[in-house]
Amino acid sequence: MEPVDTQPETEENHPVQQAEMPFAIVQGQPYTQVPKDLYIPPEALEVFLEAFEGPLDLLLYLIRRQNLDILDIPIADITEQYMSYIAMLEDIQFELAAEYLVMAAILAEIKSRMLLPRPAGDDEDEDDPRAELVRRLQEYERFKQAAEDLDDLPREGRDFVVAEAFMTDRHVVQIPPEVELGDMLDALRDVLSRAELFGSHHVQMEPLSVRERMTSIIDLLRKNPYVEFQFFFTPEEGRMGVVVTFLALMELTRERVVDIIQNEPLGQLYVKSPESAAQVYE
Amino acid sequence: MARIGDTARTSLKSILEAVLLASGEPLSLKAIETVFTDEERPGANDIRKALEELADDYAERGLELKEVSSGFRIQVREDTNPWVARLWEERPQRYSRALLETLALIAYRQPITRGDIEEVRGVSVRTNIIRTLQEREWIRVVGHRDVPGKPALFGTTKAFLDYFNLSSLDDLPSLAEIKDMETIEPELELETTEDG
Amino acid sequence: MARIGDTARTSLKSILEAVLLASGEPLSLKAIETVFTDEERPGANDIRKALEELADDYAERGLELKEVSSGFRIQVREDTNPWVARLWEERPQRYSRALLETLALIAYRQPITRGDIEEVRGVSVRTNIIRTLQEREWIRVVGHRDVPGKPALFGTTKAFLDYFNLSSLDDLPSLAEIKDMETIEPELELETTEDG
Repeated sequence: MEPVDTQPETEENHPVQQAEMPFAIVQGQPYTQVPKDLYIPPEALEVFLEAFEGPLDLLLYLIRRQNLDILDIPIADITEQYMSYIAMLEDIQFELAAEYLVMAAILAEIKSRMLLPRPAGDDEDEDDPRAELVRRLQEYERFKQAAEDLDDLPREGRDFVVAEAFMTDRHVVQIPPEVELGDMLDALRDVLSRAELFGSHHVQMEPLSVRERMTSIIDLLRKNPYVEFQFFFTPEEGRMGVVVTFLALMELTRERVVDIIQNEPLGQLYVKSPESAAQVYE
Repeated sequence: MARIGDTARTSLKSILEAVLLASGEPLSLKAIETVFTDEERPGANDIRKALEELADDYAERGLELKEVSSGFRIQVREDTNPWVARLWEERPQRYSRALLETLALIAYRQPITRGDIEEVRGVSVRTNIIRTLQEREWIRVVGHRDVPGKPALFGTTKAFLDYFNLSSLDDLPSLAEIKDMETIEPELELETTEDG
Repeated sequence: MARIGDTARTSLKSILEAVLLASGEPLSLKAIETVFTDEERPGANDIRKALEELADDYAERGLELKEVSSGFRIQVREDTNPWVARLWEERPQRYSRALLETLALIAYRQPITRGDIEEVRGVSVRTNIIRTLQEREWIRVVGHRDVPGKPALFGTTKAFLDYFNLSSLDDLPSLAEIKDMETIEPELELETTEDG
């Protein structure tokens, strides 16, 4: 295996600093960073590869390591480097992720197309076989950067903490639910159709104003259990009001909620609650 | 390296306030001391003094610094309880179908006894439904029917009308109208809802 | 019955401070409004004004009032972090690059399917990464793309923005521009090298 990298070694390559976490330890020898040249002890390859997020990441690394413009990838060189990694990995029977093999195929294909003679006068950019790869690399690089930016954002628990004061006596207050009128009417329709009241004589129920008046009559009788019949009629309500009150009193009598009494023939009519005051207020 | 007192925001008092509010639980003097490095750690007296200053700052606020058995903590003053307590109001649950049916029957057939409701619904009415409606002040006992057992007659209240934005029971759709409706039309929902 | 402003301890500002500190999580303006009864409820403008005053009070302290995505919260300033961080033994969790890249793609490209993410990253996305992000409530399924298999579309949540101290997606660091192949000529080095 020939090292491809021809760049001069830098100091960073040299002895491991104590503070750094080795990302691989090979035969007792810690490796603190991704190697500068291509020669990696095969035993470290697996760890090496784990340092990458996939073939695009590995390619970006290869390009960056040689300080190449991503837009002008010397596809032949890069392909060779990439292939030699793959070959080494195969040597040690490291289970290669399918994505790496796919990328090798793509690179090989681009390389072969680059080698073919181009018809004269062709616009070079138009048909550059590298274009799609470059687009993908650029797109990946953007999000690789975005992920790093995200990592740098202030983070709850790491860079800031939400302040919280102690609260004594934290009892839960219950609030009653909201009810829509429509829901209630839906419920009514259901119960009435279940009871098969629709269509029967029950549908001829009194207008609601009669029901309302029935309630207010009973209410009055609670305060005063013995009331003159005329008292419930208010002339200002007109004929309808009188009818409503009359129907209400009739219905209440029928339902045995009130009694209408007359002490002497043609005498004063009274409406009284049949129950004793004590019962009402119990 | 940040140092105590470099700015007002890192005065000993500010640091102690931040540490206590970040902790969310009482911190003993010992625990407070551990947030300082050995070199910078203030004496226990200095810490106590700064805590006292902090307590004084809170005199006019909705907070107080309190020493409880396990240490110091910042807590919400009782003065603000009426508001703070509403933070933990329980999310309302929806009323059951049985409750809505009972309420509707009371509204449409008042005055009505529990027995009458059971007759129409075909099932017994649980006491807690009646109680819930009474607690909500939507229904009340308006009288008693003069039959054995003197069952209570229920009717709706003014609060019921107000809640549903009705001026009288006549504003409710008639039974015939309800029967004809496929589903209850949205325009029947008299309440306007503004939430988004 | 206690009323707003009866004492300094129940001024609108004091109440808001107590409520926010008691809550321990961001409160929207709407949520803040619910701690007041209908009769006393201050207008949104008054609440905002009081919150601004509170924020000013904090200028010299170890706290700050911050508006994040789901509302207002009081948090400990970064200035006091050196001390506050020592309260906890554990180092804050680090996230893998795979997780961060996936999250970045969802944040910047939402709504996005798992397939879209794999397309950009060139590798498959492990299920446990999606699950971790969902368990943290940073992402959620916002719909399904109308193609065979109906793949889930992911988007970020308010909790994601809150966690990273952002009030909206617009506050995310801007995504690097993609260079257009055809317009880039070696001699056109428009980028300045001053930033860093």
